[in-house]
Amino acid sequence: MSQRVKEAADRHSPLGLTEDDLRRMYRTMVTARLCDEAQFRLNRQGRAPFVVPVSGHEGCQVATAWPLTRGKDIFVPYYRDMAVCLVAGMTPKDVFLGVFGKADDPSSGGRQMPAHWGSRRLGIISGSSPIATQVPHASGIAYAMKYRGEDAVVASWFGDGATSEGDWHEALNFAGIHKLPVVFVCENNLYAISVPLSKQAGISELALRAEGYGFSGQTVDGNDAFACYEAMKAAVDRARDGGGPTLIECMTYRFHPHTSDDDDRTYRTREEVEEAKRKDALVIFGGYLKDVGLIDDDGIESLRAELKAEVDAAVDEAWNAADPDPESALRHVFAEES
Amino acid sequence: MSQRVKEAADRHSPLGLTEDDLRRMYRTMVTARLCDEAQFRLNRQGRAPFVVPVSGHEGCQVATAWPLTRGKDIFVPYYRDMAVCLVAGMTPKDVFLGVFGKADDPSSGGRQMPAHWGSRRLGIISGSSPIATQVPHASGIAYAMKYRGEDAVVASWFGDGATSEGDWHEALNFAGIHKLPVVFVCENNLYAISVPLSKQAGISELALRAEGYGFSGQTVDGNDAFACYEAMKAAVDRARDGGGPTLIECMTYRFHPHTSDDDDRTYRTREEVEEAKRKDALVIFGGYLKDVGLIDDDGIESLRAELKAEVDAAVDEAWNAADPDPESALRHVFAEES
Amino acid sequence: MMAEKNIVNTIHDTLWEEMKADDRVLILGEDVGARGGVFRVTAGFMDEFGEQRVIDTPLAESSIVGVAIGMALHGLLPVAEIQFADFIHPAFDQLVSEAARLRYRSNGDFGVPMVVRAPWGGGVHGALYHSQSIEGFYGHVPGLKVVIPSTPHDAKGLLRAAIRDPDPVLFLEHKKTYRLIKGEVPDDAYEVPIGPADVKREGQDLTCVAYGLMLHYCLEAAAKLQEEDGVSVEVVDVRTIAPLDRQTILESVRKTGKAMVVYEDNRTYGAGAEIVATIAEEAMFDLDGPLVRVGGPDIPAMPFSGPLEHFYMPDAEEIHRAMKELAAF
Amino acid sequence: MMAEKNIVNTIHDTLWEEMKADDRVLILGEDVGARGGVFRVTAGFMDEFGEQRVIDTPLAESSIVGVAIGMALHGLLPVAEIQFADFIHPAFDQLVSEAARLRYRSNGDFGVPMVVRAPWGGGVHGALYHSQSIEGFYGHVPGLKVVIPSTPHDAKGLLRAAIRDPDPVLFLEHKKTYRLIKGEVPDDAYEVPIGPADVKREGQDLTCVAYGLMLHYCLEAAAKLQEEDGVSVEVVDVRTIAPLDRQTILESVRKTGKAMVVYEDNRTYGAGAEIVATIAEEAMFDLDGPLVRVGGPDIPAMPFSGPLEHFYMPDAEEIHRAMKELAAF
Ligand SMILES: Cc1ncc(C[n+]2csc(CCOP(=O)(O)OP(=O)(O)O)c2C)c(N)n1
Ligand SMILES: Cc1ncc(C[n+]2csc(CCOP(=O)(O)OP(=O)(O)O)c2C)c(N)n1
Ligand SMILES: [Mg+2]
Ligand SMILES: [Mg+2]
Repeated sequence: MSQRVKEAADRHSPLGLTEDDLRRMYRTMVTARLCDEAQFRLNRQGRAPFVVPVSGHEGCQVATAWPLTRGKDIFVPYYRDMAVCLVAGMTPKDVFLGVFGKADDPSSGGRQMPAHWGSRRLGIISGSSPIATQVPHASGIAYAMKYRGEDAVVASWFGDGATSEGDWHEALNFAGIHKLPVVFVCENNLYAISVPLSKQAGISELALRAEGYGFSGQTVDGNDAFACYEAMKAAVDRARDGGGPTLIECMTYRFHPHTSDDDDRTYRTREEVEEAKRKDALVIFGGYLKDVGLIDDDGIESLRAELKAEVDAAVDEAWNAADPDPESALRHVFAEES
Repeated sequence: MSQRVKEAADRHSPLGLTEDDLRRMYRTMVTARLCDEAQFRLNRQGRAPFVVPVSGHEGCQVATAWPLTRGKDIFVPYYRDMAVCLVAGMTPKDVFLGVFGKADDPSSGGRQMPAHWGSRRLGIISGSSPIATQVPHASGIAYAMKYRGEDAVVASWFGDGATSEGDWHEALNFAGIHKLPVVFVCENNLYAISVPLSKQAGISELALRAEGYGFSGQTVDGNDAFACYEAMKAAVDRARDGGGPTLIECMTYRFHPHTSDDDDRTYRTREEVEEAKRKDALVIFGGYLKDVGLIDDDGIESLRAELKAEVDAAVDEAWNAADPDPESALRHVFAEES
Repeated sequence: MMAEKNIVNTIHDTLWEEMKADDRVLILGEDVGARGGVFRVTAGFMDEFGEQRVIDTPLAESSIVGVAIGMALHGLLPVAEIQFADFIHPAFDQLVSEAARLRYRSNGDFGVPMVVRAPWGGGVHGALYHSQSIEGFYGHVPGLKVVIPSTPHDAKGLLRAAIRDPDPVLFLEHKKTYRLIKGEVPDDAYEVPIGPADVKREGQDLTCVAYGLMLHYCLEAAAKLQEEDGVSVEVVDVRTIAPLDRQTILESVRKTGKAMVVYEDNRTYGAGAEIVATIAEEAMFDLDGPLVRVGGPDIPAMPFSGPLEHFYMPDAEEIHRAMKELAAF
Repeated sequence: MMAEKNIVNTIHDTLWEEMKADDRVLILGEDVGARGGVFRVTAGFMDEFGEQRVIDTPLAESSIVGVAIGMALHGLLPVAEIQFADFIHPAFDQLVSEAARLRYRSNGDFGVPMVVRAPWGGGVHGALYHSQSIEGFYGHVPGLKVVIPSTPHDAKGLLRAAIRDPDPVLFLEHKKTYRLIKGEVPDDAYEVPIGPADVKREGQDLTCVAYGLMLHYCLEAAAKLQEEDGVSVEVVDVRTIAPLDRQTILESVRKTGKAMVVYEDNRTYGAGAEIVATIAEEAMFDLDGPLVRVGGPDIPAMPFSGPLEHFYMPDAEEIHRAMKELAAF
């Protein structure tokens, strides 16, 4: 009986996830959440002029980034994807070097707004602010991988709003024609800033559009990390095996305003937000770890404390790092003679 | 028995098409075909530097334009749509004033290339060369119709290649969200100049994409004018009744090169072209008129002769019309004080 | 009757009045509805005028403009908002190939009475994609009118003129002036005509041509120069980038004999180049000093970090230095 | 070894050699495959190099550029073709916000070694949408290089340099020069560096700055003026619109003391404005004559009908007249 329960409870082994995977996935989710709390604290203190929250998306981000192979596969995230970038290898210090716009910010050396991720070393393509422009890049990278006969895969993340841009359509169409090794991941949090899904599209499940490009789409519960992982793992394996692209839609929710500049009370009721927080993927995933005996409440507490200390240390180091030299603004317009 | 045959044969009455409709539809198709033959003759003679053929598309163009109400509904065609514009009220003379770039060309006064249709009086929106840019205009016009409480419908025509442009996606998405009175008609002739459908999309039936926008799509045989009419009529009625947009895909074929500048032998076998010509919608529709006893071979011959005389007269009148005054190139950059 | 207002409130109130006065006027853009616009320009509009007239569009700029063109072709007077000028680029084709060419290509048969509003400009910590100047691109598009009000008074008058204009108008609002610049706004229904530049400060010794935020820096620098050195600078507000009012600029230059042009956009091939070129062609022999341009550096855009952004932006000191130098020539 | 070739054949052959030499080079665009391009620039390429390297793309310019950027980010050297420069507008955002900014925004971490070829220019009966000049828009985009070869020799050298350039290059080919202009093309593997302008005709009395088709009209007019009036005109081929080679232009102007700029694009806010402004700022006191611009009228684009198109295009006579007048000043 308890045996059956245990089996029923075990969702990770069938997916090929080890206990070590689970621990590291959870660590990453909690780290992202703590970075988010820290950056909003800094924003209120006037130390961070602009921050982009991730809270609510950590589960689907970690789960969809996890199946990629670092050093081989390519990540094409958008500004919401702090947790994707932590999986890809960014550290809390990297995050805060960006928040403070410091010279050593690995993404842009303080040139871009925070959360505009990028690192050639980590295989994270530099992103911009314009929505959906990165999606054609993912298709082009996937074409290059296929052309060069690499056994690699590229994944691109974007929000529900991004699916309305012409670039999104053109990118998926190109990928479908050439059956490219790319996975498109939509983090559907039901809003594009204030615009609700009902005013963004005439349908409620955006994954439906994949069929119009000749590949399959799937909508999954973004608060269920295992469902996200399972869909993504299958898509990545299929892409690697020459099976072509997949569109995965993770139904998720943004707990905070769009950015520190936004006031979401103008377009979302507090009840709706509270309701969503009760389905927090982080809590659900932690709960699972407890169910399978990998951690207990004390463990969660001490882990939080440990990671918070790390994040606080990262904030201090980043804060004390050097600003860019003003004259350096003139550099890197074009390649420099080396 | 002969009764049953007759019923089986009668495809128009059930669709609400009168014998007068059939005669006028056939006249329009033949007129378009004759204008095409004339403009290519003129091109070979060096009298028309650039012409855009319609041959092969007349059936689906006339049939999809027919359900619209002139003076109320709006036509948003593309360059291939000579027959759509004849249904909307353009005359052969109008066509050749455009071919020769004359001052009285109703579309542009000789400013645009031939086949860049437009006429406020006839409810034909002025079109440009850039592909698919007219589709969002159709959605905007449809929004205005709904906003103003008009009992009107707008239809936009475009080719298979147009469906790849971001504008096409954005236009259909907008129309689907607001359930607008618009019908999108794709004249799928399997090629965008030389690019075959297989390199244009990862699917073979573009109508499939309609579902991704929250409305229905339908693929019909573009050589079967009744199938085209039936689908279009239903879509126009639905749009008028507040049922929202429809995407209709007419499978058709372009008999001639893309334009007089093109050489299609580089990308289409003669066999393929000949095969397509055997399914000529014009012949099929004429055949139906014969079956139902509306015309016989002599009638077809004399009709052709009559219409050819009209077209030849139109060519001469247009040829002898005045060129634009050079200085007039400076006019109409902005509205002129009236 | 007058009221002291900042520019955001002025645009809000003017749009509100236009919506009240004419139901052909409607607004479309991202977050213009419940959110009232990210700069609150349309705050309260959706409640007052309804979702049909205050349209939260999908995130797709090309269709925001393309759909607005369709509306304008069918009897409406759309006022489209592009959330940040930096994000108007996907609509470049609809603006250049369609909006600007429809009247011309139809030989006057069709017109596109549409306004496209876009908050632009830097100095607001907006980094590469929330700081851009775009007037250099769109000023070069015959068939399109491009206006840049720099005071609340002009913002109201030009917006009313733009909404009444039978042709497409790109209406650029400098983000940093939104709340920074306040001024008297008459209550009555006046228009500031699209076209004429405006002498914002009269002077004898030197002409300084500018627009947007830089206009205010130039006025600041001019006042300082008057005070400290008794040099009288005439400051001309271009106000309409296209079609460009050459006459007002040239008259001022012929009077003062010295000219400088200030703009925050990348210097090379920017709008200031045309103004300098015009002066050089038409008034070179009236000049008794070099032609001076102060512009942003030729780097892709304004970086985020404070020191880098500060390095990019021309400011009153830099302008004052250039003025002083030119005056002393 | 030399061969006399026209520009289309030169570009065809150069691309062919580059494809042979380096399999990171691939081509993508509309109708570049079986059709060999509407101007036959890639005729025979698909048979030789295969569909994987000669990609017939969907009809979607933004993704042609966007996908090419992705390829360039992952080790390839894409050469994208935009069928007509008039149709590059949908890709404006990918070119301006992405290609041109990727290196800058990543602080040098990423680069986009991509070439975008586009046939441009008028006088070919192409009407409003097959005649446009676009260098005025893209020259104003830091991070993007814009080159315009006007001779077969430069076409080969600049194309080789563009393909080897670590940054995005917009390569503009004037349609009317394609078959009209022939010249000697060395067989050896030379590059014409991106950047330097080129004095195409030496002269003492007057400097004429131009590029594209207008360069040839200027050379024609200069020869006529030499012959008929013994006036020696120096003709400078800008060749690289951005980054602009101010030095070569200024040296010539300082030498001759008179300058005119000729371009077929709409005059106002066009590339010629920057060149005139540069001369005015840097060399005004070396001038002994007015600065003259000859450009296209400020109408949306070139109409189709012969008389209207002729009205639009500057030609050798008009340029000759302007030269003669300036020389006589
Ligand atoms: C082309 C473009 N238009 C507008 C904006 C302004 N903007 C920034 S984020 C955003 C909403 C994006 O929503 P979504 O794609 O759903 O992602 P989310 O923020 O919800 O994760 C908008 C409109 C932009 N950055 N780029
Ligand atoms: C934006 C744009 N890109 C490229 C072109 C060049 N072009 C003209 S027609 C055409 C093919 C259009 O094919 P399709 O939409 O299938 O229509 P068809 O000609 O087959 O009827 C192309 C690529 C254009 N006119 N506009
Ligand atoms: Mg969202
Ligand atoms: Mg086609």
